[in-house]
Amino acid sequence: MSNFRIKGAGRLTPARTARFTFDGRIYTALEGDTVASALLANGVHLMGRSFKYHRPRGILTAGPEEPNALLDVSRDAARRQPNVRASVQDVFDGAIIRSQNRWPFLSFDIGAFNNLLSAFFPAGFYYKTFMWPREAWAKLYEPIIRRAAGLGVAPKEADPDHYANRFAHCDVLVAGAGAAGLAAALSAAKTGAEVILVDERAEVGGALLFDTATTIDGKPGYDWAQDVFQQLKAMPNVRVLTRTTVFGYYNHNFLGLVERVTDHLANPDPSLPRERLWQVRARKVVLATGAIERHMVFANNDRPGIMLASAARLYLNHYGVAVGSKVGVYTAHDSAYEAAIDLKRAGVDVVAIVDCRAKPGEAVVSAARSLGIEVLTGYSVIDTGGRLRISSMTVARNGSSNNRKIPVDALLMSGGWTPSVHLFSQSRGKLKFDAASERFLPDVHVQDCVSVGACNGTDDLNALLSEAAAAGGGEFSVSGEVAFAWTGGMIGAAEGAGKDKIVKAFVDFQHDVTAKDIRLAVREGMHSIEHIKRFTTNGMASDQGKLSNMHGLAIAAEMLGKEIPQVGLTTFRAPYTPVTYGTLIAHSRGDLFDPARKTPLHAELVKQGAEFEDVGNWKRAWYFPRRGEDMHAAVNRECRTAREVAGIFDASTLGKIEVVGPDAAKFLNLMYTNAWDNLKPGKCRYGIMTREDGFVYDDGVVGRLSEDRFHVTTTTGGAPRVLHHMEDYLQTEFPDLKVWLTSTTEQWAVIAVQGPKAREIIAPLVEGLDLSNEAFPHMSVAECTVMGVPARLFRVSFTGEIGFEVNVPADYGAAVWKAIWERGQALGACLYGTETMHVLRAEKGYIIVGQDTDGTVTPDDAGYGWAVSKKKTDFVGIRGLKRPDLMREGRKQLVGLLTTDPTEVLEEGGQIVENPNQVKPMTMLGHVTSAYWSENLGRSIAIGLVANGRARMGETLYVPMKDRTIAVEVTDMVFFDKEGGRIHG
Amino acid sequence: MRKYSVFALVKEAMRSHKGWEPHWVSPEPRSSYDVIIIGGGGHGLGAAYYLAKEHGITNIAVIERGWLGGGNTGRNTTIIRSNYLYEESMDIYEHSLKLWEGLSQDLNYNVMYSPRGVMMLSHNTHDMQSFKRHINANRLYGIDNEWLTPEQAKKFCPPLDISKTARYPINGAALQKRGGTARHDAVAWGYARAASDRGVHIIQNCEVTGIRRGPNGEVTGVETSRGFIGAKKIGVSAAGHSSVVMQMAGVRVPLTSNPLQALVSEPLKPIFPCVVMSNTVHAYISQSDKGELVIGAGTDQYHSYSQTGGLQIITHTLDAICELFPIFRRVKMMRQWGGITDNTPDRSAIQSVTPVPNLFVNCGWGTGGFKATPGSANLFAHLIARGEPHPLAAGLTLDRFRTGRLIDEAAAAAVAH
Amino acid sequence: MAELATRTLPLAGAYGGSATVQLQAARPAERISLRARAEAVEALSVALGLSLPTAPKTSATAGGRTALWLGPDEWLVIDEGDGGLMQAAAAASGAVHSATDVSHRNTAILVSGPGAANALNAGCPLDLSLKAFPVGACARTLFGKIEVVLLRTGTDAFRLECWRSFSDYAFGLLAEAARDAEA
Amino acid sequence: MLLIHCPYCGENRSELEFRWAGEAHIARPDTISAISDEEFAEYFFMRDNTKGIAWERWRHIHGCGRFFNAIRDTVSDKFLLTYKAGLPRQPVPGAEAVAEPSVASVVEGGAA
Repeated sequence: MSNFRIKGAGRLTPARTARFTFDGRIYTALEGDTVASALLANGVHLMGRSFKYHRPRGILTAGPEEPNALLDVSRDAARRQPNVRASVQDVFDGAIIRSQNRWPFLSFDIGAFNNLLSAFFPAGFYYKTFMWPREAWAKLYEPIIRRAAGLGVAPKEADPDHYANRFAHCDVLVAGAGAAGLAAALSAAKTGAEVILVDERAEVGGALLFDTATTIDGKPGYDWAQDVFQQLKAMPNVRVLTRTTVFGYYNHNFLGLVERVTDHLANPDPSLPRERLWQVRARKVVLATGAIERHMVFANNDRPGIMLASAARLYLNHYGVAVGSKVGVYTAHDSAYEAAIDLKRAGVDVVAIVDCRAKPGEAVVSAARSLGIEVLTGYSVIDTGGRLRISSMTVARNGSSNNRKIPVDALLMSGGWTPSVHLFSQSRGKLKFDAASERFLPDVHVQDCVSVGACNGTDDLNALLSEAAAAGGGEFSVSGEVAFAWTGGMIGAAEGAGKDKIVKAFVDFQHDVTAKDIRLAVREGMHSIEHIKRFTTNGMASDQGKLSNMHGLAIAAEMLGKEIPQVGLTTFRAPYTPVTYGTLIAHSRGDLFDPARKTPLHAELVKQGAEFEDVGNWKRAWYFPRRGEDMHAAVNRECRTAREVAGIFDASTLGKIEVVGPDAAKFLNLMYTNAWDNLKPGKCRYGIMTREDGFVYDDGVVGRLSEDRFHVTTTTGGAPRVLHHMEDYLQTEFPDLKVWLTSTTEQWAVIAVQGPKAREIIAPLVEGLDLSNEAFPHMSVAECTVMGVPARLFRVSFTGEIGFEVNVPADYGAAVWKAIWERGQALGACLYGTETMHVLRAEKGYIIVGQDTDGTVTPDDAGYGWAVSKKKTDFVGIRGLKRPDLMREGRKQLVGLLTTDPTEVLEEGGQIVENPNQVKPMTMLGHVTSAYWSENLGRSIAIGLVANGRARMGETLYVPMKDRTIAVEVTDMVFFDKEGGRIHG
Repeated sequence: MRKYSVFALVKEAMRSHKGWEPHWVSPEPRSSYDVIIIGGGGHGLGAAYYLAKEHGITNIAVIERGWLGGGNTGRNTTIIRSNYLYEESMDIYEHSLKLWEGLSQDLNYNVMYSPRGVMMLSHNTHDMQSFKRHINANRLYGIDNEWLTPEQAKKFCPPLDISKTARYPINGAALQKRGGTARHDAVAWGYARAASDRGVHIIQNCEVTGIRRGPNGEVTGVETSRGFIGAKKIGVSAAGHSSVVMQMAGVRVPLTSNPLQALVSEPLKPIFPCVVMSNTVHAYISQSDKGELVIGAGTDQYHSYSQTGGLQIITHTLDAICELFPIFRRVKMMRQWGGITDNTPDRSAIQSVTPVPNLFVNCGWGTGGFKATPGSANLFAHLIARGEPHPLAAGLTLDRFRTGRLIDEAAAAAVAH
Repeated sequence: MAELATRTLPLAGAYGGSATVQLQAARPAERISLRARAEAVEALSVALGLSLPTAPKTSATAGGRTALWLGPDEWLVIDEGDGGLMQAAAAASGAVHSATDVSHRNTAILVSGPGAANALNAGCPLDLSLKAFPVGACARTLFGKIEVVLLRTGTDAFRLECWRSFSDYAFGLLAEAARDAEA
Repeated sequence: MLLIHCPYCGENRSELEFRWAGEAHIARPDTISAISDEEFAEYFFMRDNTKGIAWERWRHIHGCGRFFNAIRDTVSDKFLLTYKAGLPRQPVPGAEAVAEPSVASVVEGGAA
C-alpha cells in the first residue's frame, strides 16, 4: 500500500499511531488524523457513491462542507453512526469504518447502472411519470425509488451513550476561532467580559491551519493562534470550546452549540457524555465564521482525486499528507497557487496550474513559475478521465477547440471563496450582493451581533484583524502579513459546461445535480431560486448547499438573463451542520423523559400489588389484583366489597387549591356556575366550572373551612390549567378582590374510605370530631386530628356510599394509609383503584369531566343545569351559555344506556344511531362515553351523549359495531340506589 | 399542455430534454378578472383549477406575494388522513382524500400520493376512548380507521418501542391505511400547470396591499405591488396571513397565527414505512422518498409572522420521537424550518362568505391544511362560483362563532394534526 | 387513642453526586406560602420575625427562618425547625393576607460543591453566575421539565425546592448532571 | 427561544418560564350577560392577529406568576416594551424612549 505521508510535513506526531478498518481492510493512521487524512495518507481517495447516479466519489473537502465522503463509523454494534463526514471525524484506534450507498462493493456498485440511464432521470423526472396505473406509485415505483435513495443505514439498536445539556450566559460569544475570531475573543476577554469562543475543529486557527505563509505578530500564523489559545484558556472569564459547532442562531441572541466530547477518543471514559448541547444566551455575538472554498463546475468534475485546493493544502500542511503524486490545479482564484506551491516545495509533482482567468495575480503566477510549475492562464479543464480515480485532465485554451490531455492522479480546484453567512442569515440578518466580488455579504445585523473577517468579506489580513479586535470591544491591536494578496473567483459553470453543453458538470455533488439540471428547471418555468432548488434538489443534501448554492444561483441567473440578487438566495436554516437527536434531547430520556409523578402512598400501593395506569403524568393505582385474578375479576371484587363493606382508595392526585382572603366567596361566585355565599363553614358543595364559552371546563367539591378559606378540589388532569385560569381572572379581570390562590395538591395525601363500614374504619383514628350522621352529615368538612396529625376530613362520596376523604399532610400519608388499611382489612374492606372508582361512580351516574364531557358539553347537557345559578348576575360562562346553539333544542345530552343483552358491555366510543340499517354515511346521535360491567347490578351499564337524549327515555337505539349491532335502551343515569339513601348511611 | 408520460420522458431523453415546456406561464396581469384568488398555495391554485374545470370560470388570476407554494404548502410535513371525528370534518377531509387518490391522474402530474398508512398511537385509557370514538364514527361514516393492538402496531411500524417499561407504554393504535403522504411541491406545481393550461393567470411576486370596495360595499378589485387589478369576486386563501388580508377588507376573523416548525434528518435507507403520530407525547414522523425522517414539531405558543420558532419546540419533539423510537437517538437533524399556521378557536377551518359582498375566505386550517388541499380547493371553488357553500363545507362558515356551533376537534382529540 | 402517625419523607436519606457536586435531601422543614399586598408586609414581618424581602430575586433570613421573594405579593417562608409558621402568620390577622401550609407539598435538595451551578444549569435556564445570582438570591424557575424554587445559600451551595412528586425527577436529573459538572 | 423582560422581576428571563396569554386590552364587558351574540363573538373569538406591532399578554408562570402586557413586533419577534397588568395600553416606545435607560421595563429583544 502506498504511503502519501510526507516526512517532516504536517503537525502530527509520527510515533503515535491508530489502527482502523475501512470496508474490512486494516489501515494505520496517526493520532490527530481525520478519517479523510488517514485514508488519503494510505492513497485511498474513493470513499463514497453519490445519491442518485451512484457515481464513485472521493474526498472533496477538509471540512464540514463535505458532500461526498460520508461514511458509517462504529465503535461497536450499538455505537454505529451513519453519514459521518470523513473530513470531520477523527480516527480513533479500533474504529470500524464502512462506505455507504453501494452494493455489493464500493469499487463495484450495481447502483451505478443508474449512471448509464441518467439521460432518463433528469431533474424532476418523477413528476412526469410513474402515474399509471393509479395504484402502482405506492406499490411498485415508490418502494424502488426509496430503496435506491437514502444514504446511510439507520442504527438498529438503541443508543447506549448519554448526552448532556448546559444553559450558559455570556457577554460575548465568538463563533469561529480563526484569525478574526481569536483576535475578537482576546480583545473582548481583555475587557473582563465573559467570553465564549467556539470552533468546530479540534484546534483553533481556522485558515491558519493550512495557510502556513501568513505571519501574525511576527510569528507563523499557526503559532500565533496557539499562543492566543493558551492565553485565553488561562483567563477565568473565557471559555474556549473546540470540536464545538454553533449550529443555530435563534431569537434574542440565543444560540445552540454542540460539543463533540468523546467521538475522537479510542477509549472514552464512560462517565463522559458523547456530546454536549450548549444553550447560550449572549449579550453580543461576534460572527467570525470564515469562508468556504468553492469547486469549479466543469465536465466530470466529480472523480475521486478531484478536490478543493485549500483542502489539499490542509492535508499537506497540517496532516503531512500529499493528495497525489501528479497533481493538476484548476482555478479561478489565486489561493490555489499557494496550494500548488506548498505541494511543489514538499516534493510533489505539480504538473500544471490551469487558470481560467486571463490575468491572475502576477505575484502568485511568477512564484509558481519560479518553482518550475507550468501555469496556463486563460485555459480551462474541460474534461477529466479515470473511473475510480482521476487519471487525466483535458485542458484547452478558452475558446479554442484544441485540447491536451494531461495525466494526473489528483486535481485541485478553486472557484474562490464563499463567505459563511449561515449564522448571520439564521439571525435574520439581511444580506446584500456585492457584484464586484460576486458574493453575498452581511448588510443589516438585526440582532446584537457583528460579522468580522472572511465571513464579512474582509479580505485584507490587517483590516480583518483590526475589525475583529474592534468587535471584541477592547483596546487590543495586532498586525500580520500574508505571502500573497488573493484575487479572483468565479461562480457558475466554467468553460465547456456552458449553456448549450450537455456534459455532467456537477453543482451539487451529493444529489448529483448538474448545471444542465438547473437549466432544465429554468426551462420548465422554475424561475424562483426556491423553485429551482426544490425541482432539482440542489442544495438540499446533507451539506445544505455550502458548495452548490452560489453556483446554482449563477447558472439560473444566466439562464434567466437576470442579475443574481433578482433571482434570490435561499434562506439558510439551522442547523449549520447536522446535529444528533440524542444531543438535542440531552437528558430527556428514560426516567428523565417526563417526570413520573407518584403519590405519597405510592410505595404502599406497590406493596399491595397495585397495577398502575398513566393519568396525565401521574401514576395512579388502577386495580389491586389478588393471586390468580385478572383485571376483570379484581375490579368485580373491589366493586362488590366497596358496596358491601368498604373500599379504600388513594385520591391524592385530585387537584387542590386553597382559596384564601376576605373576597374568597365572591371570587368563587365568579369562577363557578354555582353560588357560594350561602355555603356555611364546615360544609361542602359540588361545583361546576365553565369557561367564558359556557362549556364545562372542570368540576369538583369545594369545602368552606372558614369565612375566608376554601379548600377547592379539581380533576386530576385539570389542576394546573384550572389554577392558571383562576389566576388569569383574578389578576387581570378582578384584581381588586382580596383573595389568593395556592396549589395544595401535594400538601395532602388523600385517602378515600367509602362504603357502609367507612365510618367504623376511620372512627378510631379520628380525634376531636363527632362523625355521626347528625353531627357530620354528607357534604361536611372539618379540621381535626388523625393519628395525632392535623387533618382535614371530608364527608363526601363519589360512590353513592357513605364516604370520607381523609386529608393528612403528605409525609404522614403512608402511615395513615397503613393504619386505615389495617382496620379496613380486619373489617373485610378492600383497596380499590381508578377502574373500580369509575365503575362505582358510573353506577351512580356521576360524570367524569373529560370522559363524559369533551369541551363541547354545557352543564345542562351533562344534566347539571341545577348547578347553574339563576340568581347570579355574573360568572364566567354566563353569556356563553346563552348563545343560540347552546340553547338549541336537540343538543346532545348525557343519559344512561342499558344494553338489551345485559351481559353485553358497550365499547366506550361506540356511536349511537336510531336506525342501524341506514346507508353510510350514517346519521349519528352521539356516542358511548362510559361503559362498564357492573358486578353490583349483575349487568352492564353505560352513559352516553345522545341528541335530545332526555326526551328519549325508554327509546331503543343502536350501537353498530364492526361485527354486530347492539341495541340499547335510553334510561336515566342513576343505575344503583336510585333513591340515594345509602350515601347518608 | 404537453402530456407527461414515460414515453414523453424517453423522447425527451433522446434530445437532451430540450423540448419540455414551462409548467405554467406568467403573463402580465389583465386589468380585471372574474375571480381573483389571493394566495398561490395549494388551496388557492387548486381553487382556480376547479373553478376552471368544474364551474367554467377561466378568467381568473391567482396572485401570490412570493413564489408558488412558498407558504405552508412547501413547509409542511405532508401528512394526509381523513379520520376526523365530527361530521363536518369527516365530510371535507374524506372529500379531500378521495381527490388525493386520483389527483396525479387528474392533473397529469405525479403528486406522489402514497397511502402508506397513518397510525396514531394510544398511550392510555383516555386515548383509547378517544380513538375508538373516532374509529366508530369513521366506520359508520364510511371512512377506514381500525384499532391495532400494540403488537399489530409494532408489526406495521417495526422501529416502534412497545415495551411496557416505556414512560408512556403504548396500549394500541388507530390506523388509517388510506392515509399517507404526498409530495408537497408537486401539489402546487401540478395545480399551477393544470390551471395555467386552462387559461388561469398565475402572477407571482405580486403583493396585495389593499382590497377596493364598490358603492354597495362589494369588492371591486385589489391594489397590488403591480398596480390595481379589478375583480368581480375575490377568494382569500392566504394561510398564515389570512388576518392581514381580511383586514384590508375590514373583516376581523377569529384567527391566531403561530409559528409551526418541522425538521428532517439526514437521508437514511428505508427504515420507517408509515406515518406515526402521538398526541400524548406530541410527535409525528414519516420518512420521505429521499430517505429523510420528516418530523413535525409543535406550534410555538405566541402569535408571530416570523416563520421561525424556538429550539425548545424542536428538542421537546425529539424527546418524544426518541422515546417512541430509541434507535433514532444517533440520527441527526439536517434541517429545521418554520411556517405560519392560522389557528381558529375550535381548530377547525373557516370557509365562508363574509360580511363583504363577493369576498370569500378560506382560512384557519391550522396544522391540517395540506391534507385538506384538494378538498378545500374544490369546495372553495364551489363557494366562489355559487356564492354559497357546498353542503360538504356548510358547517365551516364564520357564523358558527356567533351561534356557538363550533366543530371542536381540539376538544375532542387534544391535538388535531 | 390511635397510634401516632410517622413521617415518610420523599427522597428519604437520598444523597449522591460526583467529585464536584454533592447532593443531599434536605431535612423536613416547615413552609408556608405567604400572600399579601404591600400594605400588609410590615405587620407580617413583625409577626414572622424577619423582614419580608420586597426586591425581586432576594431572600431574608432570621432566626432559622428564611423568606424567599417569589413574586410581588408572594413569599415562600421556610423554617427549618418546627417553628409554628402558620400560627405566627395568624398573629398578623389584622393585616389582610393568605398563609397556606405547604410544608409537605415541597421538598428540597441541597446541591453543593464547586460544580453545583453547572449541574443546575443542565436544566435551569437562569444565569447562575455569582454576579447575576449572588448568595441569598432566589427565584422560581424551571429545572428540566419541572418547576422549582432555587435559593443560593453559599458561593457553592444551593437549595432546590420542588413539589414532592417531582423530587425523584429532580434528584435524577441532578445526579446525571453532577457527572458532567466541572468545577 | 425568546428573552422576555418581566416587569415584576425587573429582568430578562428565558421564554421557558413564560406562557403567552393572548391579545392584550380586550376587556371583559362589565355587563357581559347583557351583550349580544355578535358582541360576545367579537369579545371572545375575533382577534386582530396583527402583523407588526401587537399588544399582548404574557404570564411569568414559572417565575413570579404575574400576568403582564407586552408590545412586540410579530414580524421580528422583538419586544418593544413590557408593562404591568392593569396599566392602560402603552404607546409604542419612540426612539427617545428606547434610548432612555430609566425606563426600566423597556427592553430590546436582541440587545438586552
